[in-house]
Amino acid sequence: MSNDLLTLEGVHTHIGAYHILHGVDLRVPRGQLTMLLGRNGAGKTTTLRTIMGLWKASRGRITFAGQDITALPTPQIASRGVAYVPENMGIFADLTVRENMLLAARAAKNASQIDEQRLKWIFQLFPAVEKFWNHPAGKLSGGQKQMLAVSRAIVEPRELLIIDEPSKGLAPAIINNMIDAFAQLKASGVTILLVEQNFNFAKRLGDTVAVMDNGQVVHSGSMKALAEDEGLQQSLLGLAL
Amino acid sequence: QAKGDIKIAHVYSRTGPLEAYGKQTQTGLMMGLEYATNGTMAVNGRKLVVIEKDDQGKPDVGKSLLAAAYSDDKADIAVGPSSSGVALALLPVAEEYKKILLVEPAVADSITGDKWNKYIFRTGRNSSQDAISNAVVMDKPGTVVATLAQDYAFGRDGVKAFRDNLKNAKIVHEEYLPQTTTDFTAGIQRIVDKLKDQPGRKAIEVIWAGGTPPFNALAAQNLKQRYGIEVFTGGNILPAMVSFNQFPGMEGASYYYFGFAKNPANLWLVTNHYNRFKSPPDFFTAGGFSAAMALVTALKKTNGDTNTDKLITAMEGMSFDTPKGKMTFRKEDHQAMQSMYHFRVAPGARPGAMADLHLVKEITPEEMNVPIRNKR
Amino acid sequence: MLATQDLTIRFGGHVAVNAVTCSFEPGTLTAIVGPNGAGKTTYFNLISGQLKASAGKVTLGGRDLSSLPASERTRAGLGRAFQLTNLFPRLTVLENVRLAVQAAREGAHHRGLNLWSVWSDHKALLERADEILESVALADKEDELVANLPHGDQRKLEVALLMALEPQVFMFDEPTAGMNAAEAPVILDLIRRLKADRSKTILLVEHKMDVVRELADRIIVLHNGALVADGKPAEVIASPIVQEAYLGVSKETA
Amino acid sequence: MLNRLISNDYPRSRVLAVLLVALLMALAFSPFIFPGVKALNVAAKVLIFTVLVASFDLLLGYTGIVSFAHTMFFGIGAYGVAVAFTRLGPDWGALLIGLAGALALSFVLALAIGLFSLRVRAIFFSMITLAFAAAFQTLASQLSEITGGEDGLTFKVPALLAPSTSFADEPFFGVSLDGRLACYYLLFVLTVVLVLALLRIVNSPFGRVLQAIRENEFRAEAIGYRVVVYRTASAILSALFATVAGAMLALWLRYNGPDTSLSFEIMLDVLLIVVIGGMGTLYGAAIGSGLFIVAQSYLQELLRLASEAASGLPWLAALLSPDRWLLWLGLLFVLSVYYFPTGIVGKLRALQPAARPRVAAAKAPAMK
Amino acid sequence: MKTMDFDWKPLALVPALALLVFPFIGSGSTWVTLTVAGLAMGMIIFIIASGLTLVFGLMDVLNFGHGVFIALGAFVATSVLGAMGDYTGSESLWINLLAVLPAMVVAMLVAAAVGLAFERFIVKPVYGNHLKQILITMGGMIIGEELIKVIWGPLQIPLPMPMGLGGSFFFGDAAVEKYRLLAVVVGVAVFALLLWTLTRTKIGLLIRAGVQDREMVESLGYRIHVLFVGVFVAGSALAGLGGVMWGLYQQNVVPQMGAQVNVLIFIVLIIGGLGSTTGALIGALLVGLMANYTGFLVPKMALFSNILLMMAVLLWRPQGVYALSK
Ligand SMILES: Nc1ncnc2c1ncn2[C@@H]1O[C@H](COP(=O)(O)OP(=O)(O)OP(=O)(O)O)[C@@H](O)[C@H]1O
Ligand SMILES: Nc1ncnc2c1ncn2[C@@H]1O[C@H](COP(=O)(O)OP(=O)(O)OP(=O)(O)O)[C@@H](O)[C@H]1O
Ligand SMILES: [Mg+2]
Ligand SMILES: [Mg+2]
Repeated sequence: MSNDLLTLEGVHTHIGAYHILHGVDLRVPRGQLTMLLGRNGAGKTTTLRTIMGLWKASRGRITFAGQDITALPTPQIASRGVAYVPENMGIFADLTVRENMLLAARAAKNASQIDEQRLKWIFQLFPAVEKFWNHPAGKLSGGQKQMLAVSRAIVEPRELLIIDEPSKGLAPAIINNMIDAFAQLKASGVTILLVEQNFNFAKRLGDTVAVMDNGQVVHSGSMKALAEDEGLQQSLLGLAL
Repeated sequence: QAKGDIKIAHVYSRTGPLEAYGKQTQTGLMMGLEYATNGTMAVNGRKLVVIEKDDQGKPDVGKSLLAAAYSDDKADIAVGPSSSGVALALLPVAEEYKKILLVEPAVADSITGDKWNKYIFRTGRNSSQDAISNAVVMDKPGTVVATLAQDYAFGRDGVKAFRDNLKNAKIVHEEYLPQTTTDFTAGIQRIVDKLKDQPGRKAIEVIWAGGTPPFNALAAQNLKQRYGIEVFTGGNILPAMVSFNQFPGMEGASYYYFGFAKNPANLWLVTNHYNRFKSPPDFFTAGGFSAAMALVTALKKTNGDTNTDKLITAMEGMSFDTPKGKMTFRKEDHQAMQSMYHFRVAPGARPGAMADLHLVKEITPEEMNVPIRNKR
Repeated sequence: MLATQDLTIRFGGHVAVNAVTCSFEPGTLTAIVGPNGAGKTTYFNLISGQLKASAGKVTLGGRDLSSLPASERTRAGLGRAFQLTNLFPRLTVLENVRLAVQAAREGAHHRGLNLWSVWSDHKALLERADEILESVALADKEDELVANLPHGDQRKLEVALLMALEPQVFMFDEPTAGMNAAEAPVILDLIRRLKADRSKTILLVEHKMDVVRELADRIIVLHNGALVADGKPAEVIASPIVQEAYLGVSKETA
Repeated sequence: MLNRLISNDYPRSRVLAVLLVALLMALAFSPFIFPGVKALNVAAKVLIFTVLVASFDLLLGYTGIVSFAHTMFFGIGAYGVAVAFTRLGPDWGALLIGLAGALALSFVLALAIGLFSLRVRAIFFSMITLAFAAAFQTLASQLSEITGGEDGLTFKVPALLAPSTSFADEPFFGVSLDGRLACYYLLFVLTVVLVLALLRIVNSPFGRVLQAIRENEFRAEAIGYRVVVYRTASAILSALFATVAGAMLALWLRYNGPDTSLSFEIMLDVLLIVVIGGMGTLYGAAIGSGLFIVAQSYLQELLRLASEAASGLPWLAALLSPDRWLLWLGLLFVLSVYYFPTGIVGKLRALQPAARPRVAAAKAPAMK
Repeated sequence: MKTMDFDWKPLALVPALALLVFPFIGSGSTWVTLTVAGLAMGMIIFIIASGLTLVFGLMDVLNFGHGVFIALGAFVATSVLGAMGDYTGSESLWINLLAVLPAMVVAMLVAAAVGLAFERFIVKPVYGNHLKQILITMGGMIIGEELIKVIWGPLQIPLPMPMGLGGSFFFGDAAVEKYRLLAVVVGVAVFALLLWTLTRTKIGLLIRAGVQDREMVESLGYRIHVLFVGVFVAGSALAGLGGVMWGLYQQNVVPQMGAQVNVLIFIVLIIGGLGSTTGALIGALLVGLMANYTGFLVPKMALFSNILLMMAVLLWRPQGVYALSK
């Protein structure tokens, strides 16, 4: 078995009449944090949604842990240990923060069954989640919603975390917390795939990097190499940085 | 000029809320034509062709269908419709095209009353006939009556005609409930509060058509045992009379019940209906049958001529046989004078079974003073 | 001059904006910073009329706007771009902007109350809308339905709508969130140009400190709904409250 | 010229343009092409429904308000004329008074509805209008003194429009020139004028704001449009047009009753036509009405043939029985929502490769 | 970490209304008769509305076809009870119930099965779009009603009440129909079951979440569609049960009966507020009481009592008595 937890080979995606992804090749190595960069409209979000099965690949192959998941329905993909934070955060506005968390904790029947250790850890990273525990999530501020969205993804252990722009709208202090959180998660063996616009953020966290443009991956390699190679940064500048 | 087919347009509710009524009329009409022509379906060598038109219970639809029937289909004469509302809209159309409309079974008084024109005949009974016969049934001195009726023209007219024809009994309360009432608790309570302390014989007259009739609710109240209050009502179609069986001994007056009349036409109708449909003929089957017999009788009189004026002359004052015995089109308003039946629910009636009515007495036309309400 | 006086709103027991008194001069760009949930967006909502204040006043050039609905405040000169994208999804990009231009400008179209002319006859509106789309680099997408735009372009359009309103006061709520480093400069340039105009009042909520440092003439800090600091960028950023509660230099955050 | 007449709102599909012209021609010459009372009735109903559906589309398709009380205004128009003719006799003054009274009543009610629609959630609002429409219908049948109750009102119209009036002794191309024909052409002219007026309204700056409100009410308010004003204005306009359609109905039928103009079935028909035709496109109202009314009028005949053909299979024959025509209408309902989410007009436009000439066409001169 | 305090005010409306009208009615026995009958009627209404509370309240699907399931249940009951004449004809209440129970079960099963098809072919493509829901479920309603006519005929069919269930209990001058007491028992059972499922399990939460963002719920790993189908089927089954109760109460059934109760049910749901079972119960009880009181005091207004009640409630709480935050 290869070292890649998730691979995409020549994935094409159509949305209605539009052809959005034109053969995406992507490898997400196990236990590492992979950054997906690219300018607005490059197709990052579309790639993530295709992985999750929210949009169906019209061609190509997606594997997770060695198994083909291209045609699986979304719930089954998620059940295999994938957590997803969508670009719009996907908060259930009518439910309270507690109820949002409870739904994410699939094993728990009620709030008291959510793993206490983990909850404490989350509260410490994102204090707002604790503070507004019994409030309707729709009333949270933009950044608070973002925190809740990430909290939901990590309330239970998952093998792969897929997150679309987690840092958007967050105060610097919270971004620091988030970086800590991802580092801790990574240390515990979780694989992470992040879309990120904030290059500073990306630089501090990423192990590998892929840059997209026009529905294709145009560069992939190690973050370290990219961070050190000013020339490469320059050539990809318009696309990602 | 006795040649070609005689076209009869039947405008009725093949669909819509009165679908059930309409279909009975159609069955009766066809069987009536068959009986009256001895199975030949022709008069004087001219074939009788029935063109069916579905008014869906909508006056506007009926109106345009009747116009189309007279004009596009060249119908010589029309029969129908099922609902009074449609009938009222059809009346001017008959006048416009100068063709006869034989109304059956719509009951509103005004059809042969102030909305009447000379092209209109009616074999069906009118509200007055209903009300008068019901009044005859319960009109005893010392009786106090409360009426329970639907709150719309049919109900109010019915109560009015009923009231006008009571000579001895006294109405102490009129309860009108919305047509769509399903919960009668409040209405019955109001009636009971009015009646229970009255002296003498106490009665509720129910005038109700379609929808959910109040009989079950009345029965559940045990009014007879508790307060000595009796319930009276007019007849109805068989399925609707199932609930009558909860009142063994209840009396009323009905337009038709298959077991009542003993004449050749009814005998033929009941036998053949049983044979063909495994069920007895109902209210509107008899109506349709009567209309057919009226038509054929008139056509025979004109020797198959469908000229409207000749037909009118032939039909005014004309008597004809029906499953309800002899009927006569009154010259003044073209309303068919006919018998009604005073019935009693069989004492041993079983709830849930088909209505079991006994004939108390045939009320002949002579016993009913049906007012003439039209202006000629 | 835009001013708020003791502006307060409570949600149940929670005081989201707490007696904020502050005024904003034309020609200055004021950055509003503070932790998530500090009340920045709510403060904007109170100014632009999306929320009704529990107490306090909003005035523009001395005129009290407190009792006006949002639409009237917009007409009075308060323009607002939203933090979470909020557009007309099934209309085209051009139509989105044109509608905003139409709302803002006087003319034969009577700000949309004209029932008896054809919209496309009002050419000036279309021209203006085109200009604005050029300025945010969206001109090539003007016939796209907004729903089909990628997130970043929707953010740009959000700003374009604000430009179209030609207000006195510009309120930007994290205009570059979710926009990449190559695209954000378009928006930042726009803001710079507005600033250069010197007659406009600009309020900017932004978490990216480099942007704030570069653009702001003044920074105010909200914390738990209260105004806790106000001053020159360098001073404010150096203040302990910002260092701790906001930048997270020490791990204590609220 | 044509450009101004249709307010620069082209069909944007060649097939659609052909269909529209064909429909217009068919309606203009209907009495001569399709002789007979029934055909003329169908054509008149198409005209009336075109106005009614178009007025509803202003509310639903352009403003995004789902109201089930639209037939209420239709009924008010019909009753206004019916009551006036019944009380005041068959002259033109009565028509004017009836129509004016009806418009006034509609105005007040629509104003109330428009204001109310802002207070409650949209979905609540539509359910409430449903209850209201039902109550109004009940009320109409209760007030039998005025409305004739369940039985409705049958009345005479001014001599010029009455069927008994004849303008020429000889038929013209096989059609007798009588008041009925005059009435038909009155309806025809009215329909053309009203539809063009509506077309102008939806393509005006005002109409565009309505679309913005439909898309995002909150943002429309935020860029400076008083949503209350626009919504209420739209509700009122749509109600007034529906009232006129109702008056047209009464004039044509010379009858009105609660089921004729107020029944929920009419509301259903209107909804279905809007969907079949294509929401938010007035052309859809015309095409949809044409298709639907004709289908509805001849469906029973068609089914009779089908059911006779299927008489070998009793269960199929039962399903195909003409009495069950509503079953097939219902199926049509479901299938059209399924397969024509954008209606006929939307489908036709999607077929045309040049998808967005509206903006391009409008903009081209502006660019110079 | 506590749930919010329970809001007692709406609950108090019911006794408040009953006490308020007492002086106007005067006679104690009349008041008792009207009140008890009204409450029991409310329970019947609750049963027929409960299925829609589920479907509309949780899934936000405005199912105009709900009435068809009510009619279907009632028609199935005519067939089942018709075949069990020996049981319904018996004077013993217990033997009667032996007939009514299978009728209920069969009606629920049939309605559930049809509900499954309805969900698959009619509702599934239009989740989240109210307008299309309204249109398509209306189409479904027309089809359903016509199919009932094809199967059972267009006529009114009697559905006689089993012997033992007819009649009333008398308390002095006050009369309470026996059948209404049965309705109360069934209604309370339905209410308890619903309340338990929705508050003690995650199902309610999941469905509410699924309505707001279906994709997100799927991304969390839940097969939301299965759940939606389940709820819809349960709602249909409850409608079927309601149909049996309603049909037995009227003692006759017509294919149009579903359409006839639709508006009533909507009013109950609006009064109750979206998604609240308790709200629906209160709405139903208020409607039941109000109908009887106005029917007695001002019969002319009886037709409009529901609408007036609804307006009054909406003026007090525009989202219904128990609105979820929205
Ligand atoms: N529903 C849709 N219908 C049609 N086109 C769409 C749709 N959603 C996205 N697109 C198009 O797909 C392309 C890729 O969009 P995507 O959202 O994946 O970009 P992205 O890389 O995530 O951008 P951003 O950084 O702005 O979020 C864009 O050109 C966009 O216009
Ligand atoms: N409608 C509301 N009901 C209840 N609480 C609210 C409401 N709106 C905002 N809040 C609360 O008020 C506080 C301030 O929110 P606001 O959106 O103003 O924060 P913000 O400073 O803009 O944060 P961010 O940087 O995350 O966007 C938050 O704690 C939020 O939960
Ligand atoms: Mg994206
Ligand atoms: Mg904010």
